[in-house]
Amino acid sequence: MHIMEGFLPIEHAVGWSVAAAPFVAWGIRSVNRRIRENPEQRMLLGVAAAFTFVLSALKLPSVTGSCSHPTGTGLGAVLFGPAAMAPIGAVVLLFQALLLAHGGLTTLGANIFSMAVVGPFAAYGIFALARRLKASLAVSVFLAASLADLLTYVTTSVQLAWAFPDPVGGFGASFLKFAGIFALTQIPLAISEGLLTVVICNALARF
Amino acid sequence: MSVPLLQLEDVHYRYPDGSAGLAGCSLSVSRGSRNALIGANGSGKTTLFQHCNGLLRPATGRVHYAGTPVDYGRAGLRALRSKVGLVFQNPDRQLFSASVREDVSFGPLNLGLSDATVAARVEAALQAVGMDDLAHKPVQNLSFGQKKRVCIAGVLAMEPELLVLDEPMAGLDQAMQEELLAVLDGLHRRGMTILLATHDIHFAYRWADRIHLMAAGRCCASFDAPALAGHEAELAAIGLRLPSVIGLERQLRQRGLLRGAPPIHSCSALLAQLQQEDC
Amino acid sequence: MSVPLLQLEDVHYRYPDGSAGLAGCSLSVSRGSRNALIGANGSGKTTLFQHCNGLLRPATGRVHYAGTPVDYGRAGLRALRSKVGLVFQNPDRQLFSASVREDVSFGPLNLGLSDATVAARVEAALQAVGMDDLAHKPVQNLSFGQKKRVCIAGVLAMEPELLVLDEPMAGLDQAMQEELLAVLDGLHRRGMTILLATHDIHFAYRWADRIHLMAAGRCCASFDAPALAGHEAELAAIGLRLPSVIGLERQLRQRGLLRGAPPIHSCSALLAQLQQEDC
Amino acid sequence: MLIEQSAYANRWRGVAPQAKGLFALGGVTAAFVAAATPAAGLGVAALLAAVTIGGARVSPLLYLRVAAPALFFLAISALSLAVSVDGGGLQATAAGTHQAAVVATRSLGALAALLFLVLTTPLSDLIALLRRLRTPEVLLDIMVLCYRTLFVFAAALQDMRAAQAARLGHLDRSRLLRSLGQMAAHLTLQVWQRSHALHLAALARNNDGPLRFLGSRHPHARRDAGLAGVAALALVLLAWSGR
Repeated sequence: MHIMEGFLPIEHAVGWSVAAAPFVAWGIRSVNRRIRENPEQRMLLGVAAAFTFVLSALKLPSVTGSCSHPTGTGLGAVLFGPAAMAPIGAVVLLFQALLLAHGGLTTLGANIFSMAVVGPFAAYGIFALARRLKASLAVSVFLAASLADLLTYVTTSVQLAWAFPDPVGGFGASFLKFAGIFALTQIPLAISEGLLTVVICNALARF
Repeated sequence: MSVPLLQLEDVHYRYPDGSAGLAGCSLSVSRGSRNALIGANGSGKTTLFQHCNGLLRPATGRVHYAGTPVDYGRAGLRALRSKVGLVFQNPDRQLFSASVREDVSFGPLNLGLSDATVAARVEAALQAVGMDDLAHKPVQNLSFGQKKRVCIAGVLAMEPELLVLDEPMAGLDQAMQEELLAVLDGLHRRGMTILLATHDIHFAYRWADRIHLMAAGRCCASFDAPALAGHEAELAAIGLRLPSVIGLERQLRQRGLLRGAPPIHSCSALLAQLQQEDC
Repeated sequence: MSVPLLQLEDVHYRYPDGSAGLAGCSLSVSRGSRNALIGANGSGKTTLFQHCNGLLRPATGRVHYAGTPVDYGRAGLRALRSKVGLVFQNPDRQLFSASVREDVSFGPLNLGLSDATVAARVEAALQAVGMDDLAHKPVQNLSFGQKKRVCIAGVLAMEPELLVLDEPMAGLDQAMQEELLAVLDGLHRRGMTILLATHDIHFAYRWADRIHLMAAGRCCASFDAPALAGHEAELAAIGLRLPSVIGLERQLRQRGLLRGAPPIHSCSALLAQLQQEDC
Repeated sequence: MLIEQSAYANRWRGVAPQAKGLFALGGVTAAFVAAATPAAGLGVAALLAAVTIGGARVSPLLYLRVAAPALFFLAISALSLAVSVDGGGLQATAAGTHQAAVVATRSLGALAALLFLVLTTPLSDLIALLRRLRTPEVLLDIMVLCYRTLFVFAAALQDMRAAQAARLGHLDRSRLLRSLGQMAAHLTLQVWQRSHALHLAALARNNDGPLRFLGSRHPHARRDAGLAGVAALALVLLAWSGR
């Protein structure tokens, strides 16, 4: 779920950009190191970004019957590592704004924070934790992908609620409003994305 | 004349991005025949093929299969796609599974057949394309020509009546082309109707019963292959020349070097004929 | 005889995964010549090409360029790669930028040339392949044949002495093939040495000065193209037959139908000759 | 992709990207400046849309189709801003409605500025602009490769979907999910194959570092940027006076 262009007040737009910047900067340093060790990584990152972009344009059959798009951050974090996903995700989100008018430039920072920082790190952390708790690969992958998707959307709801506290109920009421509205599409999507990622990983494991 | 197996009538189709696909295309394929569709890249061959099994639906115009109009409901498409098998050009974009057997089973499993039936069909299909020895191999270790044959097996396992192949010879070296040709000949002998796209007029003249010319989204001429010589103008209109074997045969007959043989379809056949009559 | 431009001597190479690449391959390409390398898929053509500009380094054996052994240090590779331009088979795996001009500028910029020089070279290269009118289009809107020409322009802009092309004709329809052939002829007239891989013995016989046969990782025969008729056995060993035009020409000469013309390289040329002598 | 089509076909395609970037920046600024007064904000949005459709000759229908998803998001979000949960019921408050109006007009204005930029400027030009703005090199490399490769992948995906549908892989939801998973896995493998092939191709063209390209020339870049700067300034001043 992308926050559209111009939706956030200027302080919030700048604030989230400042919040996302260190993660992207750290990611850039980390991938620069990888490229120095192995120059082929330069191509891999670009192709991986295209892969993520295309994957997120895939229409998923959702449990409720509607169709929606996966974020792809869970799979990306497991395949390419959460550090690489910050710059990759930043480029993908920029492209979604520039090629699809999906998201925006002033809201790029906020969207990067939820989708290219929180999502991948959550996915990676949940995956590692689940594996340590001896969950099967399929269960770990499902939890990582679907919970990362959910956390992304919770983050977005927090961002919106923080920017627009409810005049009556304040932040809490506003959060419930945003989270409630988007839950309709996001929870079935999170489940679909989890299932899809499991199918992908099962298929990959057989190659 | 009996009802054609597949018939397109004045089909128009335009892609969502605005590019033209088909513009008044009509085509008729009769049961048991070998059909070659000739046209340049971008003339609409692939779009036409996707109409043959309902992947695309005409904006206007009609598609008939075995005399009845195609039903684009779920059941109708299911029936049509199980009867019209479509083999795409690039094997890397139609093989998804890790192993050959698994990939070939994809279609029949989707038909909802029992495991035993599927297994039997998979083996039969692999045998038909001469890949039964390699069935356990991972797909990515196969050569390009072998992958093409797996693609064909994957469609054969659905036991279609009409096999549609997009540029089956492209990218194959001579040995692979001959192997593939043998596979197609075998299928044709067993009654399969075949429609394939090619750039290669020589190949079409040698192989097909019927030739269809395509340009700018429509089928601009259809005729029996032996009558190719009479269609020089239509060929020229799409930038092709008559295969030189036709002219050579004519020249040699004029000079009395070839006797009552039937029309000859390739330069190598012509050479063989000359050598034989020489003895 | 002058020193060959490129020479491989008894090159062996094995891929890290254990599959064989080259097994004692020797090849010599002389300056200004047109060379066709013929071999089945998997015979090692691509591996050989990657040795031509130092992408792969022989395990044993030597590669010489213009008489001196290749230096695999950084500076040596830079020099070699600016002189030997390599065009891969699949355009989608070698074009980096969606903008045609940007992509063509990639190589010359890597050579460290000034922006003005690069700009001039880009225009010249686009003109040489006939793509200057289409350079404003994004790569994704170009046809397959046009993309191939962009790939060639990207290499030409580095102004190499030797142009190496892997299966340049694969996947092109007849019109595109003729366009590409015209491009190659233009380059050859301007003194470029060309080495290309092909499956197609007819094309090689028609186009090349020199033919190299390849099988199982080695170059098993090299000869001047007009001498092809004398190498029937070597061709047969790699599963190919002589182009039928050779046999036809021989038959017709025996019968006194062709007079003192030089060797004829294609059936259509043979037909033209017959028709001409007929008048 | 509709935006792509328009970016390559509009009347202002040849205008220097820095000029268009400057004007879009002015548009966004004006949208934020004017937002306190919804009428002024709407004026900014309308003006930007008019410039895009009238000046750059972008088809109005295409404009609407591109804007539709964002407008849908805006409608839902603005609605949720306008109403408050009070006790057990929903009610619209004056403060909420005002906030919704402010946010909606600001978003419309900023969206119109973004659409102006992307509908008139090919992505290659925008990447070249980011290069001039000293974006980190590795991000630029990712962008260039991503832009090129995403079309390759999109075409592959389209072909694979057709091939699966032809073998009845999309008949029902569970088959569809399985087919999509296999397809995505197949595409995943290609990530490594393709990046290896691109690496070899780059080496063959003597590359041993960041990917460098010659930017396209814009003969009137300075004049364009000057005009765009004046227009942007005028737009911001207009928004300022109207709020």
